[in-house]
Amino acid sequence: ATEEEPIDEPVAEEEPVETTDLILASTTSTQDSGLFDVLIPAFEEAHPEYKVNVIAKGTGEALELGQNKDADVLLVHAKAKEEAFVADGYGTERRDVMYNDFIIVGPAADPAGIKGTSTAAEALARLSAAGGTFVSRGDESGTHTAEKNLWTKAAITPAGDWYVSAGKGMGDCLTMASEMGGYTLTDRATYLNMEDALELEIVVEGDTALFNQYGVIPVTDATNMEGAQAFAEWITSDEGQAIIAGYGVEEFGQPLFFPNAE
Amino acid sequence: MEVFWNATVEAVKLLFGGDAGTYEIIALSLRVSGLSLLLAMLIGIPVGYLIGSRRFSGRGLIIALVNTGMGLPPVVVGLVVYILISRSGPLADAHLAIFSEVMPRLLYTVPAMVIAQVIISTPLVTGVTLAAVGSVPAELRLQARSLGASGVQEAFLTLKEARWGVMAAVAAGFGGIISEVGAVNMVGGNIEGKTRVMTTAIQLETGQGNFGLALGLGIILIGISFVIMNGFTRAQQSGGRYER
Amino acid sequence: MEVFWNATVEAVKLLFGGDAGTYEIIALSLRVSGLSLLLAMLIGIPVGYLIGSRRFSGRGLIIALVNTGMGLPPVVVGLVVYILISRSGPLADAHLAIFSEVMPRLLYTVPAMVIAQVIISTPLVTGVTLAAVGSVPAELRLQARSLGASGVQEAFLTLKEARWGVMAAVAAGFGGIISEVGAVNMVGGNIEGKTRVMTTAIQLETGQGNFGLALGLGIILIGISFVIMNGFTRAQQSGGRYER
Amino acid sequence: MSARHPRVGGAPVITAENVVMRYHRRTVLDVPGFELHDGETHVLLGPSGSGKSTLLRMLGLLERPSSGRILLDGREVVAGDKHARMMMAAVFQNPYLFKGTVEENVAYGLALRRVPKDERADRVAAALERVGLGGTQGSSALRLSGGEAQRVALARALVLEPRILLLDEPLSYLDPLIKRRLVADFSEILSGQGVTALYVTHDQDEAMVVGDRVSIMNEGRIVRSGGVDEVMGVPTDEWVADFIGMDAPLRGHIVAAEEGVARIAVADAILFGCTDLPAGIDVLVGVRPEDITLFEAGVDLPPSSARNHMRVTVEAIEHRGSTERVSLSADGLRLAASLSRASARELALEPGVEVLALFKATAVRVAAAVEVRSGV
Amino acid sequence: MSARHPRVGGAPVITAENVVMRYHRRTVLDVPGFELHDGETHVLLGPSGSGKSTLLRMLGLLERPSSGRILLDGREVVAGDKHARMMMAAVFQNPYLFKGTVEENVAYGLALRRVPKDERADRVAAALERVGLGGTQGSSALRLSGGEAQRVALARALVLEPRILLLDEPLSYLDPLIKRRLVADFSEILSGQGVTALYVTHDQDEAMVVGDRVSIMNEGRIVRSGGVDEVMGVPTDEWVADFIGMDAPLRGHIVAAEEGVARIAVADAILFGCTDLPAGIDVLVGVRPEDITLFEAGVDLPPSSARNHMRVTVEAIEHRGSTERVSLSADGLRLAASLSRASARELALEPGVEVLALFKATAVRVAAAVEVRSGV
Ligand SMILES: Nc1ncnc2c1ncn2[C@@H]1O[C@H](COP(=O)(O)OP(=O)(O)OP(=O)(O)O)[C@@H](O)[C@H]1O
Ligand SMILES: Nc1ncnc2c1ncn2[C@@H]1O[C@H](COP(=O)(O)OP(=O)(O)OP(=O)(O)O)[C@@H](O)[C@H]1O
Ligand SMILES: [Mg+2]
Ligand SMILES: [Mg+2]
Repeated sequence: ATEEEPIDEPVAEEEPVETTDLILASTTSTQDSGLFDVLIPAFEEAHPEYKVNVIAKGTGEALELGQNKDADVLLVHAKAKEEAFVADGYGTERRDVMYNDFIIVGPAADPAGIKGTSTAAEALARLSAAGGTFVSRGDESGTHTAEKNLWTKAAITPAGDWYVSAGKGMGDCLTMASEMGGYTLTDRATYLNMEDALELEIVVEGDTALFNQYGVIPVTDATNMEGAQAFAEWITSDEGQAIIAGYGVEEFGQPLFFPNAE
Repeated sequence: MEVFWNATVEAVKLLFGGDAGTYEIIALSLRVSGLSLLLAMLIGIPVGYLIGSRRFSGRGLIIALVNTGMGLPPVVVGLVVYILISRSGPLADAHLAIFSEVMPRLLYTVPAMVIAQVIISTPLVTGVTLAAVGSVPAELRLQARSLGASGVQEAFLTLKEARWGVMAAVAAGFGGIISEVGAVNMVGGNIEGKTRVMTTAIQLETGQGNFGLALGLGIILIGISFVIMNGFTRAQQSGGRYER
Repeated sequence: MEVFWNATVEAVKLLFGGDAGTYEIIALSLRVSGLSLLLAMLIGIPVGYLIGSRRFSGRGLIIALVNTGMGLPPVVVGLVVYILISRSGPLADAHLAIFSEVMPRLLYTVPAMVIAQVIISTPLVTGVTLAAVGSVPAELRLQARSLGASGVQEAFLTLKEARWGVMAAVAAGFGGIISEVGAVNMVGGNIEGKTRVMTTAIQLETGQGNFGLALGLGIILIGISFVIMNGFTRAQQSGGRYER
Repeated sequence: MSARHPRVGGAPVITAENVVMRYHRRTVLDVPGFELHDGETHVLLGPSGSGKSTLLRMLGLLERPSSGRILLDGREVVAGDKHARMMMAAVFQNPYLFKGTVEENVAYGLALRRVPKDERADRVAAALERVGLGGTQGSSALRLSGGEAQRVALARALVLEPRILLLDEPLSYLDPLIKRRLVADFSEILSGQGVTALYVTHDQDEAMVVGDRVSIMNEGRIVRSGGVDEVMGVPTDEWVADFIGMDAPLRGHIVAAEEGVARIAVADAILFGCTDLPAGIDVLVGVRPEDITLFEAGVDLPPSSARNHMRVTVEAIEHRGSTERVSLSADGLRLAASLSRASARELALEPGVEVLALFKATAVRVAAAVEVRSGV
Repeated sequence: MSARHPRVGGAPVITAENVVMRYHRRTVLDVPGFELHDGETHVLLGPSGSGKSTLLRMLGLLERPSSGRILLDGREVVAGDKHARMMMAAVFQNPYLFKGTVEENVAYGLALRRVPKDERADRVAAALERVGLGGTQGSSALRLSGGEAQRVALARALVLEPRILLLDEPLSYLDPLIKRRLVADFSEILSGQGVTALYVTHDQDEAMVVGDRVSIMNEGRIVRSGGVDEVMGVPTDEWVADFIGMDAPLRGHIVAAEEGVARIAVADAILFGCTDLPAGIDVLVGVRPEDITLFEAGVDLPPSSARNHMRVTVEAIEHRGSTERVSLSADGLRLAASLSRASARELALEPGVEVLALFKATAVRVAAAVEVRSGV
């Protein structure tokens, strides 16, 4: 992910534009998906006065950084928390940016026999009944929140040896599930990005409950408020949305994110 | 500075709140790092003694290697161990052939964490021990031998003589692993109730933005380290009561 | 074992592929850890000398504290430094009042990483130095003084006499920070082209499942450590050519 | 006749006042007053553990006394005083050489004094030559023999040409050959260049060659102090007598005195002694064993200047290598004589045998009994 | 007369064969053959740096020679041999005490030998008492005075009651009082219990008291070896003579010999010497300085058993503390006499003065000139 980074410093030098730093706090999964590698250069081209610094953290930590005003703008996916963040006055506004979907992945042999189940909640119910290993993010991230909602829907309190609460990032959890011959809930982008290194297949997808909404929030009283505002506007603009829509088509044959800004 | 005060309160609450989960994590941390340290000492102290007390060609190179080992990035150690013991790794079949009954999988278990931590702490123990032993005059060993000491007895006396250095070696080895997160996270998996230790818990809470809780755990961890180190220092001192 | 072979190939490619990004990361790693080590030595060696050479009440406690400091979890150090220098932290206003022109923000900068790493490596340097100095006979200092040495000259001679131990101290200090990821990640932010160092890059690649690349970077990191340690050991040896 | 030039009485260079050293409540040194005079070589004698090295460290400002103070040229100084440090150099009992070459060791003090490199090398070479180690500059200091190491430590101090030299048994590891050369060399250095020296030794012959004044220590105290001949000639109590290898002091009374020679009544005998003390006072009298010559009892003594002769009985004989020590008694007084082995054999000495003892009046050291006290 | 019991000639306990030690190409030891016999005390004498300590380490199996081998009771052994280690104990020149108490130090070897705790404490107490440090068990070993430390090292070896004792200048830091006691003690221990000892010293008097046999080393080689009287009496070359404080050996020829007394022509003089050598052979002759008595030139000598008397001229006088060393020449031969200061003064000795020298035939040590060689 690092090597295709265009070197923009020398180019910027030719222009007499004074650049200011813009701190974008986002999540590891977004960074790991590779989206920023195309999105950020495009933004910086449109707004040469800003130099974006991406800080990839857990969702909770990213929000905490925002709250401490150590980030200018946030791009995260935990809608309820985001709304509370804005409601508490830490963010000026929240805008939907895009979504992607969650999928349940598991071993090809599908020992719990959940392949083809129509809803995710039902799949999890069956999985728990069959005692198949499930690796949970366990880190209060957007993905973890979504997973917990699914368990609630299935009316199950997951506990026991089969339920592995890992407390790690998405990539690590996928690796763990692959190693343990278990299942996990993942966002499609991360999965596609790591597919080659994993012995996992998609077993459940397409359920509307598996909807992963991303939002952008400029931080109140941020160091670089103009930049934050500009980024929020740009990413929800037609230009930004088009780049999101196009990302991944070339590499994976399908888009990884679906823009849905209003 | 309110944060720090809150974190201290948090630490006290965690420690005396009677939360079984917290105790479990603390206990596991101590068990993993303690066991690892023990193994690292069993390897590092004799090896450090040998390198420190002998003169041979290539010694400088070996010392450089040991010193390099002091700076093995835990993440890389974790990664290497992970690759070795992963399902598709080179050791998996061998492991299964022998241990499939007792432990069907080595990855994400306590033994795996211990293996990684031993790799991290052994060079630390070795490197500082060898420097300490190297500074003990050769006359001491000659004198011991002249009174009838065998090679092993000579080594014990030398290590006793160099005890402050050996203590620093053990402290460095312990410090290197009790605080380490990269390797235990990678090969342990930070599984709640199974392989979650204090450092991975701290990392987790930090990632969730629960800085107060993370800091509270950190204070507990450092506090425990201090209690151990303090006891350790006192033990050394009483042993060296008549020290100059 | 193919993985390791591939990783080695990866490492060679990275190192000789002429990728400016890789070089930048390597250079930054060395700059941050080198500068931190320098500062840690400037603090740790004199402090270690004083604690090691003097006898005073409370010395045991201070040694225990230093030894505890050898095991400060980098994440916690990162967290504490973050809290202190965060915009809503206690030092932010002071910093802005003085440095707003040169550096409007300390967080996510190289200086912040250096601060964190100095905190991590200073106890390591101090602890091993004090043990080394403590093992130098008091007669040496008496003899130096009797020939006209001042306190500082006496200290220099003592450190020269204890040079293997001091070298181990520096090696431990360097090892502790060149391999460390928790603190630089927390206060540096792992910003590409700005604060990304080798360890945070390795962590990033590992998280993305690019194990080969991560391992390649790890090999480079360890290789660089080795080159430095080797040069360092040789320098010590030539200084101690007449060593027993 | 000898290289010794008694030089006593310069101004005090180092003065110790009420210096006490306590280690863990045990008092190992308690010296109410001690003066090291300008230009003198002051020898410290005393049994092992009596506090000689401790006193030397105090006077050298290398250790702070538990109480009391040290004056240098009349001015109080504390350990670490730069001016004081630059004036002195010490050789410790157990020489501690620094890692590195012999040259680096010997040049250390010169480097501290910023002596230019060329001059340094020359002076180091000369100092090594002086101690019989010329050409060893490049050897490792940690790979020397015991005596070589001691000589390097000596060169390291001598090369500085300090005003004050503190020497703690500087020749203890050396064989007689080199020792003799160095002792001669010392007397020259110490007397020639106005150097003030404190010299700890357990070799009384060495003390008598290099020393101007002697202090004898025991259990942390100075029990006797004075000129070499006085201290080594008249022991003031049994302990000192035993320590310097004499019999207990004889107590006597001057019955007559003229022209510097006194008739002294000791027990039932009369001894002639050289002293300026007047008749009528009580005195202590001592005769060093090597000053007594023995003859066969029946022999006619050839004429000699020896004024004292008496019949004595051999009490005991002790073998001391090349010499024999003979304890004698006569008329209620006790003497000891030191003889060559040949003489002892010739005289067929054994306990109970009677012999003639002959010694000169100048060999009879006399001190007023009241004058005798401990310390300076 | 003395505590010395010459005991030479037991079976060899330690044998060195062609032992060579090289440090960085420099050969510091080269001993073709050396034997330490059962029950004897073998003294090593030699100037500083001559290889005494190195030889002691080799024989003690503490260091491996560059080449050559060491036999113990006729069997080749290497450094580290357990059986050998348990038989020996060593005191080094520079005693290295371990951190800890005096008791811990002295008990170390006993602990290694698994001596029960109670017995250990008793033996430690006795050993400390023996070296004059009774009751110091609890003191820190690193806080002792030089002489105290040396005595602890001595006790640490003596307490083991080993069959072989290796002593490297064990008394160099001690004052005459304690030294005298310990030397006497040594002769007792060494002669009494069948202990075999190698004893390095630079004190020739000490050597003559404790030693049965002596080897003199120079520049890594043994230049002279034999019984104490023989070696200390007849120097075989100028260097040895100088080293043991004698004048160069006299070369002579036995002109007549009967009943163990030989008339020896030396230069223009005739000396009487006790020897069993027959007439007609060339010999080396030596007279120890302390065996020569001087008289005023004009005096009538009283009758004595001394068979040799000759007029000699004083060449030089050297002050050596309590004694004076007088160089003499007569009839083309050179002698040295050691006198007490008193005698020297009585005789008004100064260069050029003529005196009578008297010495017995037994004081004239004789060795066949051909018999003289280096090594054993
Ligand atoms: N640092 C110390 N702590 C405790 N006791 C000490 C210390 N230094 C010296 N002593 C004690 O003080 C006494 C005097 O020691 P010092 O070294 O002055 O003796 P010394 O006269 O030089 O004897 P020696 O001739 O044996 O060297 C000794 O009994 C010694 O044990
Ligand atoms: N480890 C070593 N490396 C190099 N040279 C050495 C080493 N040990 C001893 N020597 C040299 O070997 C020679 C003999 O040393 P040794 O210690 O045997 O002398 P010694 O006869 O005991 O002298 P002293 O009476 O001064 O103790 C010395 O010149 C010394 O410098
Ligand atoms: Mg002393
Ligand atoms: Mg020696």
